[in-house]
Amino acid sequence: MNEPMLFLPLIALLPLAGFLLNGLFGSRLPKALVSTIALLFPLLSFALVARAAWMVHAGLALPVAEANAPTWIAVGTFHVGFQFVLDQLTLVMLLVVTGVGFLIHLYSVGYMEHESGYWRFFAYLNLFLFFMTVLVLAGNFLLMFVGWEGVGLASYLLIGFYIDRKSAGDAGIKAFVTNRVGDFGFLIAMFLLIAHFGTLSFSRITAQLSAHPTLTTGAATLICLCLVLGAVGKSAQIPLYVWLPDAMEGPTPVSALIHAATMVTAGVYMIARTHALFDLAPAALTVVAVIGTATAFFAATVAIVQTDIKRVLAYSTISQLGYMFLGCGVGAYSAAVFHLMTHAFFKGLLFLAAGSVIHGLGGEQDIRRMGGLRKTMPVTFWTMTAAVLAISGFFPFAGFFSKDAILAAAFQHGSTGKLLWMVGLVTALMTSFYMFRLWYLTFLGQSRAHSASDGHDHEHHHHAHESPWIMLLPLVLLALLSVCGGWIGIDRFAAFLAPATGMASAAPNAGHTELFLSVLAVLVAALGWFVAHLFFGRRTSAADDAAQRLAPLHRVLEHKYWIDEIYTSLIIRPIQWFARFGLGWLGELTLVRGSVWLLVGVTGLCGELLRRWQSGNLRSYAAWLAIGAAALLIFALAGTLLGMNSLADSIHWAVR
Amino acid sequence: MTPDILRILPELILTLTGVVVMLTDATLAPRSSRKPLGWLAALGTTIALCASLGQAALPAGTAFYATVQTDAFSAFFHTLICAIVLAAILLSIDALPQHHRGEFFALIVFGAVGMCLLTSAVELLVVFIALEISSISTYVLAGYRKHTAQGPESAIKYFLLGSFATAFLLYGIAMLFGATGTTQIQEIATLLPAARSHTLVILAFALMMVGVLFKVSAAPFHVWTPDVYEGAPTPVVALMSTAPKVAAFALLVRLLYGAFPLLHTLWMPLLWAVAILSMTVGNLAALRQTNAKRMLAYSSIAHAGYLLAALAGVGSQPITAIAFYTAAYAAMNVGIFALLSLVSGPDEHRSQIADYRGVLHQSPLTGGLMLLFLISLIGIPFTGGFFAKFYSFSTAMNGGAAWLVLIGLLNSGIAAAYYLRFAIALAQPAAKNGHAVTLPRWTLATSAAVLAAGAATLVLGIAPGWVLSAATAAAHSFTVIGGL
Amino acid sequence: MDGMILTLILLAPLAGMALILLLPDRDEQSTNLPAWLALLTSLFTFACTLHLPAHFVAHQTGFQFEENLAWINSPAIRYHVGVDGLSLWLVVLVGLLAPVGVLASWRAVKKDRKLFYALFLLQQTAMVGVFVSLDLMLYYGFWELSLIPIAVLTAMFGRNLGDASAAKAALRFFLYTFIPSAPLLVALLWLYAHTGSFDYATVQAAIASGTLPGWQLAWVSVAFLIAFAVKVPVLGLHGWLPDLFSEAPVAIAMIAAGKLGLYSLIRFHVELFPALAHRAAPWMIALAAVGILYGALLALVQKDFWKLLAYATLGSLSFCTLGIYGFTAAGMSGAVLQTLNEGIIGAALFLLFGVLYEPASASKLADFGGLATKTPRLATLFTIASLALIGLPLLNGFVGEFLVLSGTFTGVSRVWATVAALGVILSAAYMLGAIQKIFLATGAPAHATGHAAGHPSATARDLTGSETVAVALLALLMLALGIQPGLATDAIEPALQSITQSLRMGAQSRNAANLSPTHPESATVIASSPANLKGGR
Amino acid sequence: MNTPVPADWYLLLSAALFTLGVIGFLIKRSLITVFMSIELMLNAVNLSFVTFAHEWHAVKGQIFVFFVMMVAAAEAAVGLAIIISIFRVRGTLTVDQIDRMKL
Repeated sequence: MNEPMLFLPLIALLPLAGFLLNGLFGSRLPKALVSTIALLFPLLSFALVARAAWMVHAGLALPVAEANAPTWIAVGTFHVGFQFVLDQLTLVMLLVVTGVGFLIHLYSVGYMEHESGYWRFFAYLNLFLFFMTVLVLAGNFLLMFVGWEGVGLASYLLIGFYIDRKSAGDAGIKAFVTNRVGDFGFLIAMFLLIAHFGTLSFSRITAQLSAHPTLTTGAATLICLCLVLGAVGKSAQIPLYVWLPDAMEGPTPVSALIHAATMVTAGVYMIARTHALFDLAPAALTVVAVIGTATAFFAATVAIVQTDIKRVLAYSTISQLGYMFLGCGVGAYSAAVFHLMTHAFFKGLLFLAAGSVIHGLGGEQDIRRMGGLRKTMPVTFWTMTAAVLAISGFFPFAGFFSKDAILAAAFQHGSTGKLLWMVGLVTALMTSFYMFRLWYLTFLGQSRAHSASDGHDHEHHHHAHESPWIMLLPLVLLALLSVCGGWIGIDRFAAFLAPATGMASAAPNAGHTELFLSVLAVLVAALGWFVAHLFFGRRTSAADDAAQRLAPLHRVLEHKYWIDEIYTSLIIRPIQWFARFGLGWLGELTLVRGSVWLLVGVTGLCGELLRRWQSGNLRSYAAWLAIGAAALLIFALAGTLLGMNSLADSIHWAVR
Repeated sequence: MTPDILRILPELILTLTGVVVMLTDATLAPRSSRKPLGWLAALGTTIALCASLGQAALPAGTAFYATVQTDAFSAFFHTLICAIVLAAILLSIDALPQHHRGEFFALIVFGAVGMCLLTSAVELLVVFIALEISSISTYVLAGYRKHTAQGPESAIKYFLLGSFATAFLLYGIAMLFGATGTTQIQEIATLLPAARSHTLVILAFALMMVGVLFKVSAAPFHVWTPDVYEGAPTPVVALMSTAPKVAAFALLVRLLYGAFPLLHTLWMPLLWAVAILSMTVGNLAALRQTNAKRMLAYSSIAHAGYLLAALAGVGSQPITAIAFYTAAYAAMNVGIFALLSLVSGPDEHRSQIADYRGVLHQSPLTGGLMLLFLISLIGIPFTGGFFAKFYSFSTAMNGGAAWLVLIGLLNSGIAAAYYLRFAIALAQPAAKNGHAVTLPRWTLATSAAVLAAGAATLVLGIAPGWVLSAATAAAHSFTVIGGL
Repeated sequence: MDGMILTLILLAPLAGMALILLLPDRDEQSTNLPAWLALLTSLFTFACTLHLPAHFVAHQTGFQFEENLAWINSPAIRYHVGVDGLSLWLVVLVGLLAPVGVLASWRAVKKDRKLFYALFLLQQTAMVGVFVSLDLMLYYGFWELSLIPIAVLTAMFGRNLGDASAAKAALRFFLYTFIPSAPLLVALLWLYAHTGSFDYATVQAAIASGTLPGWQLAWVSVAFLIAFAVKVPVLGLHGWLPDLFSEAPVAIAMIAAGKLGLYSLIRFHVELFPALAHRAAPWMIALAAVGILYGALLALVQKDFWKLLAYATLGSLSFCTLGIYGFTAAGMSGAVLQTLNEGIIGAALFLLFGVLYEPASASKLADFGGLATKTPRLATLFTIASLALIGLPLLNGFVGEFLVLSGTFTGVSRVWATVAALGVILSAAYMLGAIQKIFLATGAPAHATGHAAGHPSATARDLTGSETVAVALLALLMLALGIQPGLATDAIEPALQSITQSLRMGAQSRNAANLSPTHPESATVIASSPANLKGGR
Repeated sequence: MNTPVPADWYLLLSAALFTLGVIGFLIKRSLITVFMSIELMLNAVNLSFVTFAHEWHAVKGQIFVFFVMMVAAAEAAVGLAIIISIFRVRGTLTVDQIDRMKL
């Protein structure tokens, strides 16, 4: 592994430098300088990644590990260092992270133009990029955990960016704590790994596994399940997805970068990275697949009825992540990573476009009060159309290739695979339906801005305007990527990733089944579009009366299955109650304080008694004196009086 | 051979001072202040102090037909008692109201004579006389605040109970004389095995113990202490709680190790029981006390218990422990009572602990020193109190009395509660409704006494080597007894 | 110079104390002379303590910078001081916290400054004394001495003196620690009676030789354990912690918990009675693991920030106890590191919230809100310190917790390690909750607009220059220890080598008593190097 | 000539007197009577001293008696002075009323 000057640590440290510069001096620098710093360092980092990609293309052997990594923790026999490793998987992730990351930085310069705390936003964004690159480049679990929790911190800071809004703060805490539940699983997995392998470095673990696999499947399943808990926490799958919809409180570029393109995919990346372990635990893989499919289906149903443009996209992200988990679950890691890449493109684009719409409408996020923006915001409209087509899985667009690869892999994965494929297909239908619903309501039809349904007047309703070019350029670039991102094709992509994600995922056999599946997928997408057109295309109130007919179902979906309320009442309230009364009253007041109070009380009581003994009356004193003297005499003469004359003998004995 | 007169030089000087003070009192105008008399008494005591220090150089020996014996033991206690008396005199020069008569100082000096004699007497007759001299003078001193209700009451209680206990002691001496035919301590020790009847000897011992334990204010005989300390004027209490107790302990050691070494197996369990009783009663009763002087009275009972616990040791270690403990105890008590009298002023209007709130804020020096003495009473390291308690309990532990040590130390743990409540009261800011605390100015005499006591407490805690070697020498003056 | 350095560190604060007491009583308001003198003394002492790591020879077992002078001869008490890997960084920590404490109370203490700073410096000497003394009696002396300044300062300069709750808190603190120290003294005397000396090495050898009577030795070790467990505090004996944290002056509460107790547990319980420490280990581990959850849960529901910090400290100190009684190399080094971390983080949080508390002496979380804009520097540093407390990677809290948990998981018992790991989730919840309530919007309109006059967040002020520098330095230290824990663990680990080694034989016996319910063979994995695990690689 | 009374009888008499003195001290209400019972106890001791002196043919016992009497006299003087000061302040001599200092 010669070190051809890839400057791996620099890729991570550049955004950190950006964070430090903006963080420490940002408030005093002019806005222009702040944005140049914020853009320059990610660009340099992206350049380094591009250069590495070019060198790999020119035949550099991967994986490349840094030679003498500085040690981090070295206690007893346990040793872990700041070890950066670059292999195919990392390269792909880096390209996505730094590429899409830079575009979103560019976009937010325009979007955040007139927000207060401008420098703080960009400092946090750079910090996020630093932690994400560390997560992806990490050569051992502990360093990955640094990135893992780091991105959690960055997302907490960015979600809670609007410090004057309480809901933003609560959403930030909710995100961080739910992530922490996932991290708990990750920690336990790391301890199990130390217990079994004595080390946390990926290369040495895979080496030990290949040399002589002493790991029993039971132990492997336990490790993998803990890892899955971590992944579920970070990638917002059931049951730990609740924080993602609330994370929309943060500015839209944040949602685009963190809650669509990069951070939430960390879970998928981690499963792909540790595929060697997962291959030993088929049970864990099926769990991943089932969770993925269930989340995809569940999130899609909720997305159908959402009215806030960003919440629709949030549930759609959860659903797409479900697809990626399905991909990993059926062993098609490269398909999952492929979908991860394409999803980063079109979901990032969707969020940025939504941002541009919100920016244009002066902060309006409710799609029921939008409409008719096709003519006023043409570039946003066309780029968003590309993204909608991509996510629904229409033929030439990126979504088709990656989603189809996953569904195909699921199809060939035995009987359970077929069931998962079926659910996946239905979810694809729902995906295209809610995406086109969004598409129609936002861009087509008349502008419903002034006929606000709930009557509160829109005092400064100004004419919707197109966003500045700095916001549109990233949109166009991402649109291009969404269109031609998939043309690489799953076969070439899987071949490229093979050394990193293992050869287990046999390339889907060509031939008529695969063709049939892809055609079916496109048909399903078209069906979704058609139904959406029926409901929202024309001006009829078809959508509203459908809602009345299925009122109960509509209410359930509208309230997101009351999951949040259930969690609060089942988990949060009991913990607080137990803490306040169980520990507060029982533990503190009775046990800890009570025991001491009892002790003090008893001694105090004796004190009181003895105090009373002092009656002040002379004759009682004399009586006590006499009694004392009598006691003394009896005590001294005990020997002789009772005939034992032990004491008398003692005198003789002493003399002799 | 050194002339006998040198053996009782300190007592002579003190008596002379007393007489001179009485005479000059007569010459002074009735209305003039008696302060010069105080300085005169202080001068006399200092000379006596130097004399007793000089006595240490004398070779050990008896005088006046073997009634008085001066050895390292008696020299140690002579110096200690003279120091205490000196401090008490210095205290009372400014503390007592102006119109008091001159004989206050004379009484103190005569009491000192009795106490010094008690430590060097080896003839039971002389013991009885010395005991009576010191007791009678302290009876009168206890009742010195005649015009208040408590003064005479404390005097009468002290007088009646004191003489009651002394009667027991006397009866014991009579019985001992009956059993052995002699009242000389060394002779008793030799004649004891051939005593006429053993029950008579044991009876005599028990009766004498009653008298001595009363003087030491050990448990079953402690009931007089709180009332007497509360009633007596604070400088007198500073004297009364230390000097007679020190002398009584010296007498106890003389009796136990001089006269009754053979009864060791008899008095060991007896003193264990009394020690545990006094510690527990002293500490528990003090927990709920609100009156400062009563609380310190109970604390002195507890300290008597700690002292008796040292007797559980083997060989001559207990005597060293007791000697050192009495020195440290005296320094602490004189110090704390001195400051109490300074802060509460001549008419002693502040008796409750709560009245002392905010002293540390008003004048950090007074508060700081009171804190030091309280900490020493608690037994915090680097103070005299700790090392005394440590030394006494380590002697007991070497004697194998682990249980006694455990009970003792737990007791001192409980004791920390009421001492600390007093210390924290000092540290708290003055109560809003409380009247502004006006502290009297520090006069030369009181500051000399208090600073001396404070220095002694610190030195005994940090560098106890010098005093410890004196105490060990005192212990060796008792011939190694019966192969113990 | 090496021979005298420890005595210099001990005497410097005393000299400072004496100087301060001799200062004339000029009016307090003009120049804060006592504070300046205290700052100078503490900085000088800190510089001296820095001399130690500079000249410390790593990987050399036994004590360095030793001084052994006769002090009292009849009971053989000697002035015997020395430092090894374990106590080295703790002394430096005390040296560091002194100037921070002085800064923290610069504005808080307005009258009787002389007495405050004098007693504060006395406390420094006592704490350094505890860490360096190798003669049991000298150790006991400093141990007791360290109680007085805390009690008196809490009573005199406590926060709400009006209703005398400060006095009650001081009394409770003192008695909680003093009464168990009575059996400790009995144990010391018993040891002296049976071994004839108070010297640490001789007593240790005597105990190891097994000549002392068994069941009495067991009682002696229990007495040692309880006296130190109260000082940590371990769950159940922590009655004094919440009161002291909400009553004591900031500078005192900062140093009161944790360090002394934990160091004594390692040095005077685990190292002195290895076999008996083993018998007590299961109970201590259980108490520690439950303590972590207990502290975290209670911190979740506290309305007063000081009480929240108290229970949070109880939680993080239970981590240290868990590490100590795991007897694994990683666990114990993690525990000592966590002690240092808790000291640094605790000092930062106390100083920061002290600044908020001082103007209107209000500590209820509901009183504050929306301070991020009013006090930006304080908000950022408070967030950094809180993140370190909840164990964010790259900050020192994480390394300590990770080592303790991994040591416990692989070497002791997986069940307790998992229970302890749950604490990590709750710690995030309550710390971020606190930040939210204090610094971010609380939704109530009163806060959002102007703050009502006299309202605590109205009178809040941002950090002064010196305070910012102090806490920034602490933050840098957190980062440095987070990235390079080797700075501390390189010295700590060899010192613990002797314990983990000697206890390994204990470990065998413990395995026979199958202390760790699952995978006994994995217990030795961490200990044996991975190389032999794989055989021919 | 009748034989001399055996020594033990004197000792029994002195013990009886002593116990009477103690009981007197406990029961009597008036200060003066209490004080007298103390004197009685001292004289009981004198009697036993004289008996033992006769038995041991040692004049020391008798000298002891003189000293005891001298001390008793001194005590009497001081005791009465204190009793008078109590009477002047409190106006009563009954023991039970002199309990201003309690608890």
